[in-house]
Amino acid sequence: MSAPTAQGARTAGALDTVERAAATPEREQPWAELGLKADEYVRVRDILGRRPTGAELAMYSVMWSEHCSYKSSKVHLRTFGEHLTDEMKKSLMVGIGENAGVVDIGQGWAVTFKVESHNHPSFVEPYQGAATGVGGIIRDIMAMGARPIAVMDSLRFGRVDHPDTARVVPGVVSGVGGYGNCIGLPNIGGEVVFDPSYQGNPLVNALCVGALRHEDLHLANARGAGNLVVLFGARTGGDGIGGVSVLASETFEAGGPSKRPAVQVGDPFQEKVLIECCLELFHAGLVEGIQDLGGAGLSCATSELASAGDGGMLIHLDRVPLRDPSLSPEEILMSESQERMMAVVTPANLDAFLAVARKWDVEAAVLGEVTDGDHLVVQWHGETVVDVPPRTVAHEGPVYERPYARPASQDALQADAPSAGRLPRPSGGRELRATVLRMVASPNLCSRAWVTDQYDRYVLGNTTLATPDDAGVVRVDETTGLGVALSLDGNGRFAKLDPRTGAQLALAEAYRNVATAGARPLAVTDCLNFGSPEDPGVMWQFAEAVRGLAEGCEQLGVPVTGGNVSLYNQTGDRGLDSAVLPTPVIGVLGVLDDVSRRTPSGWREAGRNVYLLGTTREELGGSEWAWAEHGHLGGLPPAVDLEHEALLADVLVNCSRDGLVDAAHDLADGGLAQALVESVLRFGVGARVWLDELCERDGVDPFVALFSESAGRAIVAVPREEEVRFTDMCTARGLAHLRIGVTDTGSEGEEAALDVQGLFTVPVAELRTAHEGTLPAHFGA
Amino acid sequence: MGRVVIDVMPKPEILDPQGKAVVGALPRLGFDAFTGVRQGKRFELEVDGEVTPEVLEQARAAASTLLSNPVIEDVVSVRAAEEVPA
Amino acid sequence: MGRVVIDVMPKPEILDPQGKAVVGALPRLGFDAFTGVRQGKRFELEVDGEVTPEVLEQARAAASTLLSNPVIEDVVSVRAAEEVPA
Amino acid sequence: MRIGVVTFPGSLDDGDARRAVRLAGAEPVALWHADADLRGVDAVVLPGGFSYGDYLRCGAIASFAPIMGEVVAGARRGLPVLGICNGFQVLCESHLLPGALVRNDHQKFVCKDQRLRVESTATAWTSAFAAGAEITVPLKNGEGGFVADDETLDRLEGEGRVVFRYLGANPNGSLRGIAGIANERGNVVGLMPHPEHAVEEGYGPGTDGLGLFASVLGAGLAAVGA
Ligand SMILES: Nc1ncnc2c1ncn2[C@@H]1O[C@H](COP(=O)(O)OP(=O)(O)O)[C@@H](O)[C@H]1O
Ligand SMILES: [Mg+2]
Repeated sequence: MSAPTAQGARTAGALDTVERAAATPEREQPWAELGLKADEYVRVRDILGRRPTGAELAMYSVMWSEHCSYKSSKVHLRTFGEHLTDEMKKSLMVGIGENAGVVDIGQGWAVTFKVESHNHPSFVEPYQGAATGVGGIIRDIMAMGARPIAVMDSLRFGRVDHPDTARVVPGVVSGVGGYGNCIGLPNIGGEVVFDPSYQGNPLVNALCVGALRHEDLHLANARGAGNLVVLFGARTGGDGIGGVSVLASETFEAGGPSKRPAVQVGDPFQEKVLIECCLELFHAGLVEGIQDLGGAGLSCATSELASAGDGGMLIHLDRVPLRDPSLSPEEILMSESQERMMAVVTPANLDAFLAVARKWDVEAAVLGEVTDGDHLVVQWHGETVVDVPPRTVAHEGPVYERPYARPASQDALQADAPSAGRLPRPSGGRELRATVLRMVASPNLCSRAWVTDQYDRYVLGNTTLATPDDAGVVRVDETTGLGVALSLDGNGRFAKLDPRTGAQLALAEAYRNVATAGARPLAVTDCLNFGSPEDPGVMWQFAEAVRGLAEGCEQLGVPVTGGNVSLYNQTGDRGLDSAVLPTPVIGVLGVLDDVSRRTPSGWREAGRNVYLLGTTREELGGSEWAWAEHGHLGGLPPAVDLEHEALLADVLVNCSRDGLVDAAHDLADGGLAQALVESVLRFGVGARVWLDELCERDGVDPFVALFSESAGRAIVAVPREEEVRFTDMCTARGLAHLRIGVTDTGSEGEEAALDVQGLFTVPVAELRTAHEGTLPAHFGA
Repeated sequence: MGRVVIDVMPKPEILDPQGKAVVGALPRLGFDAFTGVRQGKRFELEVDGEVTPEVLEQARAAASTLLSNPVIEDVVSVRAAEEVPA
Repeated sequence: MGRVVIDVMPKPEILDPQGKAVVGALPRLGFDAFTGVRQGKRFELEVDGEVTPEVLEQARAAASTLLSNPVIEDVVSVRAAEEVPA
Repeated sequence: MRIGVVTFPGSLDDGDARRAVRLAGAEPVALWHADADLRGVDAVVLPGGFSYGDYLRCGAIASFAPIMGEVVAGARRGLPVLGICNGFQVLCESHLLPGALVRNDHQKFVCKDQRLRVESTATAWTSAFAAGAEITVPLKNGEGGFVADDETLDRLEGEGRVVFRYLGANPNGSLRGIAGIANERGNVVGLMPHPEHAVEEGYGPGTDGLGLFASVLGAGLAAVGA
């Protein structure tokens, strides 16, 4: 079937060619409407030595948008590189800068993983916004030559009971599920958080991980003059013209000039066949390089491929298969139609390439070739509409040193600590019991099953841990059991109180989650969701968070391999006050040589001793308790001690390797109370727990013991026969450990319960009702 | 008993994966006359009495709020039903 | 360029979860006129030239084989398109 | 014994079905939708997934694939055929099995560990189970509501062709809690839940799903020998 291609929709007279641009220097151009600043437009003219053509203007404006050029964040992101030690580089096969980072996991295997945001599109059209977010990150992974093996999603919404939340949540969740389920990737974890700061600006961050053999690694570049440039996948339509790039860079202002373009609609089926097609092309050695088409579409793919290559590129834009034959060259360059890829193919391989494409019913068109020049030239029916140095489009965009300053309000915020005088605390068994039940039912601590039951976690048959365990664990090699663990975590409240510590706490939590599952943490990806970089307070939050993350990664010896920055997350234009909570979302990847050794979080057997690892301080600033019970956010977040985190992780990994524990669960939001309840509810096995020794050792009261969110802690269930070996190991390594309970299925005729001795008892069924009812009550059973 | 019929179609500029799948399948079954397919929705709403102007007004409002997503779909028609023979 | 419109509806006796969900949601939005809703499909098939009797014949055959499942659906109509104002 | 697993564009659980066949002790044979060739296999599995994106109706476009002509012909000769989830939908669309599968009553995709009762052991795919056995396998679908007219349902019940029934709360609105059915001869079975995701300890809720594949290893050989 041949695609309709543009029939010179623009008459030759109207076409803004390079020749015409040179001849009409004075022509007014809509650079401001396209989002360029005056000085940026001047720079484009300087680079070209003439005014840009309409098509060139389109390319520069999308590629120089915040979303594509990282112009506000670049100077800070360099910090990651500065903190990269030789030790950290060891397992790093590809670092920041490619479509996704690649990590060596041994036995000839590598994995590539990355998290990306699709925040603004998901507010406009929740289902398609979230779906195409998942689709986009999967193509990044495919571009590295990897087979995608799992996805995760980190979601943040406004108040759980706000009417617009009832529109956004079901749409986003079914969009994430709709795309991931249809494409056949297990969803192995993520986050769901509710906070009013995200009301008009939800955060939808999606992660994909892929696996490849070392020899299959491919980098996206256009090398070798005479090699062909092939576009394959879906046809190009008017989707999201100026879409992600403009959408992700500007705020929504009701009544303002509408920059809201047509949304992109995803076709996961097309992407599924595209995956199979790409893998077959890679394995048959039929492509030199491959690049996904995401935000900024062809503008991005052609300029990035050419810029990363060793020559120039000539593209015949009229050969692009179109869904809508009336599209202009500018629109074709900016279209963000989904499910497209671009490959560089030697002429000798073209026929074989096209045969594979045909087998999978994937349309492919040869658009042009790599040239021995140094320009990217785009022609439209033989006339040149773009003639630019590709690096100036793709890699040498503007860089801003935005002013930043610690906000004046930060001191007052930190001074407003949730002391006993400031916020009333429960005391005594009755009040503590009621608090536990309210807390486990609160929006941020209740069961996520309403969300995660809409995601296929089984497809591909390699998932061994997923929701609701601490980390997702998937097998990579079926013969050896080699596999990876992943966790995705963020805490906007902690980051608001102290962005530097908040970023490190998110890192520490993801790192700890991976280790809790028994995996050795190896590498990091991050999605940095912040407000407007034009506000010095927001920029300070950003700079602090990046510094905290970079230093934290160095201390833990895990490199940042890639990620994504999403700015302008705000509702209204009151600077810091209308911004979302600063939300660095951190993904940590770990390795297990044999995933059958992974440690689950739930208790299965009675009679296991429950140990608490780490120590508890009174740390309630930014805690879920302060928020859920009092709507309070103030004080300082918990302290981070990354040396301690590394020690804890080491012990947890050894426990898994040596089979010393049956279950392990990290302590995070909601503290010990939440961790105990989750461990109980997993399989309905209860526990008797005593807090006296803990309170005495750490100098805290039962309330603090249950709800403090001190970092660096986990609970483990130890079989009696391993107890000596386990405690010996902790003692030898100097890790604080304390037996705080024993698992218990309840005596004859009695229901299993969580019994906190001397304080209260809650039967499993009552806990379950409280924990599982909240989201269905808001969003429908 | 009256009936209101509402037709909703994906906007022309929006990708319609369903229609695309159908247009791919038709020629394989020997139906070669068709160059494009779009798949939309048809709602039949029942009312107890007659289809009064007020009912139609409600149907129009429902069509543009609940029954269609204005970001990606157009309401093609809202009308009192007449039986159309197949 | 001609167009054929095909309407397919769930059989009256077959469970229609989508229609049921809509009928439940309507009154919550203040649309109280409707006692029942069924959701079906509307296909628009494009042809290069005119809608000849042969084209219609193909469309009818496609409707009853590929585009509907006779176990659960009825083809309500197959017709050359006329524009219906919204 | 060689068991074919068909891959349609958009099949997702085809690799898992092949793994299940292998773990059950048979040889998996990959079959391609566009080839009208069963490669001499002794049984066929139509796996789960979203063939053709589940667009139009689940399984509808796949039911017209070239390989389906062979599968239908084989099934009529007594070849054991198992349709899992999307495969079940394909079998209904191909009229090898009665009824149809519609959108879940709660309108959402659901993924959960599902308890089932094996209602009939008189099929090629359930002969290895004890009558009335209760098993747990994953369920994951958006359009898993089994519907048929009352007469068909009565006949299925009366002829003992309801093969699997959901235990506990009905997860998708299937009429009479039906999770899987067989044709008259018992060689063709379709079910919505996924036995191929319960074949390996640690990767799913136990190994109850192996029973289906173990069944065909015995029964299938007998049928082929006959
Ligand atoms: N949006 C989501 N998608 C998939 N899994 C999720 C999602 N949100 C939460 N989860 C899973 O639910 C469980 C509980 O979430 P959370 O309390 O944030 O875990 P943790 O504190 O261990 O990171 C985890 O297994 C997490 O991966
Ligand atoms: Mg967490």
